[in-house]
Amino acid sequence: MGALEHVWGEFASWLPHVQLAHFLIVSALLFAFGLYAIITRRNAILLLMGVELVLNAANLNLVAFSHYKMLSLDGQAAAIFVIILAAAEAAIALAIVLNIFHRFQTVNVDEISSLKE
Amino acid sequence: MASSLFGIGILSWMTFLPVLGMVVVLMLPKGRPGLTRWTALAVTLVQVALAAVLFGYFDRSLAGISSQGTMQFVEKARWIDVQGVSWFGRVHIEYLLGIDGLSVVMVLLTALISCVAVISSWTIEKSLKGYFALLLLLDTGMMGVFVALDFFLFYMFWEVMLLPMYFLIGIWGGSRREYAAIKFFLYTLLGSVLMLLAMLALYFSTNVYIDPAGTLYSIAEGAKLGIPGLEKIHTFNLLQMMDPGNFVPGSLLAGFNTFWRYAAYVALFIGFAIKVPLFPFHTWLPDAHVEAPTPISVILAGVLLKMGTYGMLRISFPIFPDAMRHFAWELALLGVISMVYGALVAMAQTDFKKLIAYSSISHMGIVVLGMASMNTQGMMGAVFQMFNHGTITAMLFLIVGVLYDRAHTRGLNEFGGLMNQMPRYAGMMTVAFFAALGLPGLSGFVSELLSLLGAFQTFQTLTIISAVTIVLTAGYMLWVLQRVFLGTLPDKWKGLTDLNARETLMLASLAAIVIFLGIYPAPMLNLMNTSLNALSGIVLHGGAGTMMGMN
Amino acid sequence: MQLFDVVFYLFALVTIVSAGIVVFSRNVIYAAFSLLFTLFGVAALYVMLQADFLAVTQVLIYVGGILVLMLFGLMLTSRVVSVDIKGSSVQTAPALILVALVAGSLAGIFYSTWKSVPAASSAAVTTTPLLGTLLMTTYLLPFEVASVILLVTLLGAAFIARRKRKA
Amino acid sequence: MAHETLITLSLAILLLPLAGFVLLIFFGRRLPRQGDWLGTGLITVSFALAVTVLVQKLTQYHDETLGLSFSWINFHDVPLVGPLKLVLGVQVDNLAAIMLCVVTLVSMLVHLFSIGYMRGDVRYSRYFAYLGLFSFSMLEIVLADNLFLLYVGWELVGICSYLLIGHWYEKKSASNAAIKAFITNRVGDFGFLIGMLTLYATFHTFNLRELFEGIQRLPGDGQGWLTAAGVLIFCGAIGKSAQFPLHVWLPDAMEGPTPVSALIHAATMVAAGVYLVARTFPLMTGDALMVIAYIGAITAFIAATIAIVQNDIKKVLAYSTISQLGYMIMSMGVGGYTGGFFHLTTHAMFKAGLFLGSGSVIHAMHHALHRQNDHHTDAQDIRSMGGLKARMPVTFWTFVVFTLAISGVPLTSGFLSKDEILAGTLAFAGLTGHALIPVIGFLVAGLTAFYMFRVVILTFLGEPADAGRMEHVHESPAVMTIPLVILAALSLCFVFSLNPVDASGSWIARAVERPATVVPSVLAGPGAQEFEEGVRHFHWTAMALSLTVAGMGILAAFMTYSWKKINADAIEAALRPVHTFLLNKWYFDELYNGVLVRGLLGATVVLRWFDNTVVDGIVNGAGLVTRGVSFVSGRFDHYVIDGLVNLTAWVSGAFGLLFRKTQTGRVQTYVVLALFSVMIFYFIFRLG
Repeated sequence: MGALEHVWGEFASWLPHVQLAHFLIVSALLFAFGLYAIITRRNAILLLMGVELVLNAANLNLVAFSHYKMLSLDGQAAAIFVIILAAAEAAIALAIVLNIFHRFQTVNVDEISSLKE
Repeated sequence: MASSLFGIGILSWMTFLPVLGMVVVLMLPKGRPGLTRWTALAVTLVQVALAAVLFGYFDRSLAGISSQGTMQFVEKARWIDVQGVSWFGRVHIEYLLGIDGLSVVMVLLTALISCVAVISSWTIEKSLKGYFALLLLLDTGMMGVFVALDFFLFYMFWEVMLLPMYFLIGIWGGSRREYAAIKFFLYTLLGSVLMLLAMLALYFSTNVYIDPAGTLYSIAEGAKLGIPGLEKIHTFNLLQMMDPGNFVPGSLLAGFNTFWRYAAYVALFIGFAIKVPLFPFHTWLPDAHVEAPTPISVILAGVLLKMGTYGMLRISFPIFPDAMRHFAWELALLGVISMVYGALVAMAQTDFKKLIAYSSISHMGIVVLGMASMNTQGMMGAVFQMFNHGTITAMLFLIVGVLYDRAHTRGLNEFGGLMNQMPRYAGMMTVAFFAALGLPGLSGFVSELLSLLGAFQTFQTLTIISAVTIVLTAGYMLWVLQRVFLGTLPDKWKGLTDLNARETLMLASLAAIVIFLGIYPAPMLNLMNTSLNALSGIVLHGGAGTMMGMN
Repeated sequence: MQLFDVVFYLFALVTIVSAGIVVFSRNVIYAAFSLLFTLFGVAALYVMLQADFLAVTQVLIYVGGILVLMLFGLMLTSRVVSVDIKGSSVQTAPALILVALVAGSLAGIFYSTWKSVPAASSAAVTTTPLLGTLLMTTYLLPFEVASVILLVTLLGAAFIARRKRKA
Repeated sequence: MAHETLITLSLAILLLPLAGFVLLIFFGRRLPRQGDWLGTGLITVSFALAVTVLVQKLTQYHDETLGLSFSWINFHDVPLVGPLKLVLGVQVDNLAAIMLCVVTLVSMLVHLFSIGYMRGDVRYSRYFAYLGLFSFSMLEIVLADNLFLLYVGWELVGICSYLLIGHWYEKKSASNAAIKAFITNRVGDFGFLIGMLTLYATFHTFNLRELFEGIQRLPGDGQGWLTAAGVLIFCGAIGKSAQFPLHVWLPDAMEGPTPVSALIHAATMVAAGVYLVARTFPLMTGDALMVIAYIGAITAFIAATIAIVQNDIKKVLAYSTISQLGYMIMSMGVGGYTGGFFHLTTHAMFKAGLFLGSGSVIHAMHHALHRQNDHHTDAQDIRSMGGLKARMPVTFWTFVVFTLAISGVPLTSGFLSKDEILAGTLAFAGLTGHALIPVIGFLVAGLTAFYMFRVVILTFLGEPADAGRMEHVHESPAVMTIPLVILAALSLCFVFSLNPVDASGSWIARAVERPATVVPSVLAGPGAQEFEEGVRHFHWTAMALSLTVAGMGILAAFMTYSWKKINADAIEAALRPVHTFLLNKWYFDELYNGVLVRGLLGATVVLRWFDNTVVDGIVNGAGLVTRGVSFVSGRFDHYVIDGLVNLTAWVSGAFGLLFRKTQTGRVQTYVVLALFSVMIFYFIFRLG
């Protein structure tokens, strides 16, 4: 029982003092949600939102590391590039989705299978 | 003199400009063939202009060959530098470009022939963008081979040029294009593999010092200077490989006249000989030429074949002078066999293009014979012949292409009397043919004579045998002239038109060069003279012992 | 527990809850709007990490750009009157297990290492000029490449989305 | 006139025809009259300059050699040799000055004659352009002071000859003849080239003067290769001067226009061989000269015998040319340097005249046959002529003068030069004991007189072969007859020597003296001193003998063809095999065609087969072997390994059924699987 108490005590002292790990855990949760969206969503646009969540999670990591001196300002610079690429990716992906919609009258990814067999 | 634009030297510009051009070509809209052609032409024209600049600023008194100090327009950058790769140690590969009298001639030729090839590609219709993109990529590969001074870089460019060639023959070729393309590819690949082996053997057998700034010092220099922080590494630097002092004692290729040195030399030699092509490695050439579209034949004969002989002069000879001397007679023998054999087989051909292909083998034999002579006259003849063969054979293939475009056949026996039907064409063809058969006043004569002059001083019997080709060449060339141009015109060719302005332009510019260099070859010969004197000196004296009298 | 910590928990909550709505909501419109809150939440966390420039960028680009884009996409592709507006899900059960596993492992790793992390610099500095310098020096080439990519994307997106004329 | 002026003038002589060539080849068809005046005018200027140069040279610089040279290729500092250059240059000595005059003169007259002869030709301007190029090339040979330029000019005249023989290339025979001429010449050039290389390899120079100096410095013994070098260089002369065994091209070359035959294949180019021997005379060893003498003698004899039976007027002249060239070469060989060169000069005049005369006849015959609508009769066959004397007086009389000259009748130039040669052969025989050479010399002199008068009699005298045809035969226009008259005047002895029986005091004999040999004395032939004495000693003997044989030849010709005292047909029938043998030109063509050409073509076909089947076969075979191996291993696979494989397949099939469920084709499933794997790996490493 002592060991568990020790663990709990440590956790209790950790919880109110926000540090790097807090941010990281938030980002981990974001990442998990994003992943879930990617896996389960049938609608392509919702799927894309999942991707955005994953990217945000990564960004949050970068910035947090940057702030806590694990990474210099380079972390923020990298985050900027991620944002840029995310914007580019969103634009292209949505264009593709629109195009697909014109052709197949649907945006559900599992119905678009003309390449299959 | 260190001319550069945006911090990039002229050689890099010349080499990579076509890649830029390729990108532009790929981005052009599909429905605009004119734009694509003009873009490619503009790129090659800029290249020619840069080549002209090189020609103007090239210092004729610097030798180059084995000393980096006298290389010109040198560009150097750290390219790959990885610490502690397992087995390899520190891998340090330089991006090292530079030219001397040997390569400047080839650079000029490449720029010129690429430009001509683009002009002659005007009639290509099938997937134009892809074609020009590949053509430009090929141009980069060729140019890179001639300016690279690092073996790794050289090898990379060598391979870069292989792939576009495969597709250009395999997609835009004639009826048996796949067969020809694959044959070409496999043959060349075989050569590449041997070259790669030799390259690695050399890499592991040589050592140099490197300082923290990335400057290389030969072992002797490094020991003398005693700069702190020197590190001993292997190197791909060709110039360092030429210094016998850099070979690691006890390594595979150390020493002189050893079995492994001979083996490495022969491996390199086969790699290059396939490209030349020397008998008996020549059978890919006729097929490739017959199937390739005209501009590709022009490039193939005009530039690609020279890579083989260039490689020997640039790499094999200075690095293995001992092996070169040991095998000089055999080298000359292969050259002579190629000359005579090529001429004889050419005589029996009825396909116009195949005939020119075999004559090409014969003419490249002269280059090899001249090189094997080891003296300045022979080597100058050889290098000059490389240039002249480039221009003359380019003309010959253009001539075949022009005829094929109009008549859709290459059968020599189907023609006759075209002299009256196509006078301008006949005039160009006469110049090209007379140049090919070595008529004085045209450039081929000068280089052939110099080659024979040099070769005779070293191998008398072989040279006498080889001189038979001056009779044979005259025989088949004039026979072709007779079959195609003289006599009376068959009725089915009454509709053939004479050269148009574009065709006249490209043929006339080449003809002008052929005539000018025939009368006054000094501008070209002065470019290479100093370097070839140095090379001849290395070949004659390099390594243990000097040249024995040999006949 | 200081103000900083309180604020953090507030925004963390906003972020995570809204992200949950994005993921689990059956109505696509709800999902899109709650993504707005997630993004804002992340921006707020950026501010707390003294990444002011990034926070502004986040709002401008994600909220102002990407999200609007997505909304347009949704509007254009959903037949609002039909049931199709419900974003249905597949293989939810394995996904839940897996995602929980991933989240758990990650959180575990992060928590187990918290002691070895140095403290943050407390001095408030604006990072915008520093970042600008960095982008114009060290990251000049990626920066230029990024600009080219954006240009290409612009052209490419316009080209792809254009309605093809029947040949 | 200063040195420099003289050299400049010589260069002008050289370059003017080249300018003509360039202008005519590009603009010829656009010029008025297709530019014939341009070519003719330029060569006339050249001729005027050449006369000036000759006069200046002989009066002011009689014993000097003027030269000008420039560095063409600089090899700089060559390993093992040191600084090296390829220096080219021109030189004007008496030999060159005289040749300049001869070449430009004949060329000018031929230009003039061609204006009439070639009128209306399809490629009129092209023709004049080529004449210009030829003149340039020939003058280059004349002026060259080194073997390299000589070789260059050598090849260039070869190509001009090719172009001009093939002028009427629509005819298969013309283009064949052109190729034959060029290839045969190349065979000779092959030897020339090797000889040149041999000398260069030793002395690293092409300059003749430097070569001579180099040879002079050689030690006296062990220099046998010099003979080889000399004979190899002489090979060039064999080709170009149509000597045995490479004489076969010259008769065929008569396919070209007749003025061209006069210029190239009679007067100038074929004489280049003699000129080459003269230029390289000092380095010829005694043995080499012996070879030269015998080649010349054999050629002279063979050609003379063939000429007797030919019926084509140009063929007869062609063989007489070969025979006379053999004479000159023979003279050079025996040491009669002056005589050989003298004969070259005189022969150029009268042989050009003979050809132009025959051209005039052919022109007239063509015209007449055309009028008669007769397309079957050969305009060049002397049997279809006869009695032309009345219709073409100028042509006839000039032709007679030329014939007398070639036969060696007194008061003509030919008499002087021929006498010189024959005396030389006698002197040579006296010094060395080779009696065969003078015997052939005199025999050929008789034969020459015989066959030349046969031509004159059959062509101009007697009864016309067809009276109707005579109606249409007319004398040629003035532009064609004037050159004939000029050449006839130059064929008289007074041009060369005021003493009609002895040329030894003439200006040409003084100007052209035998140069001292440079080869080591053990290799040298008979000395110049003894030879001169021999010539003087045999002078009158030779004259008497040559007059006798020439007279006998002429007499025999008249007996046979004019007075019919001897029945030619009867002799022909009696000597049928000999006649056939001669008519077929000793079967040289058949021999070469059958053995060399056929053999070569056969070899090429065999090699093509070899290349396609063997060399390429090895490559394709390698591919085939690879495929074979894979086939065998395929069989092995099928029966042995397949058994195992089938088992495995069944097992994997079972698994496949299992795994198929995972292959949904939906990306999201794959993501799940990938993540799943990652997690598994994570835990493995975490716990491991």
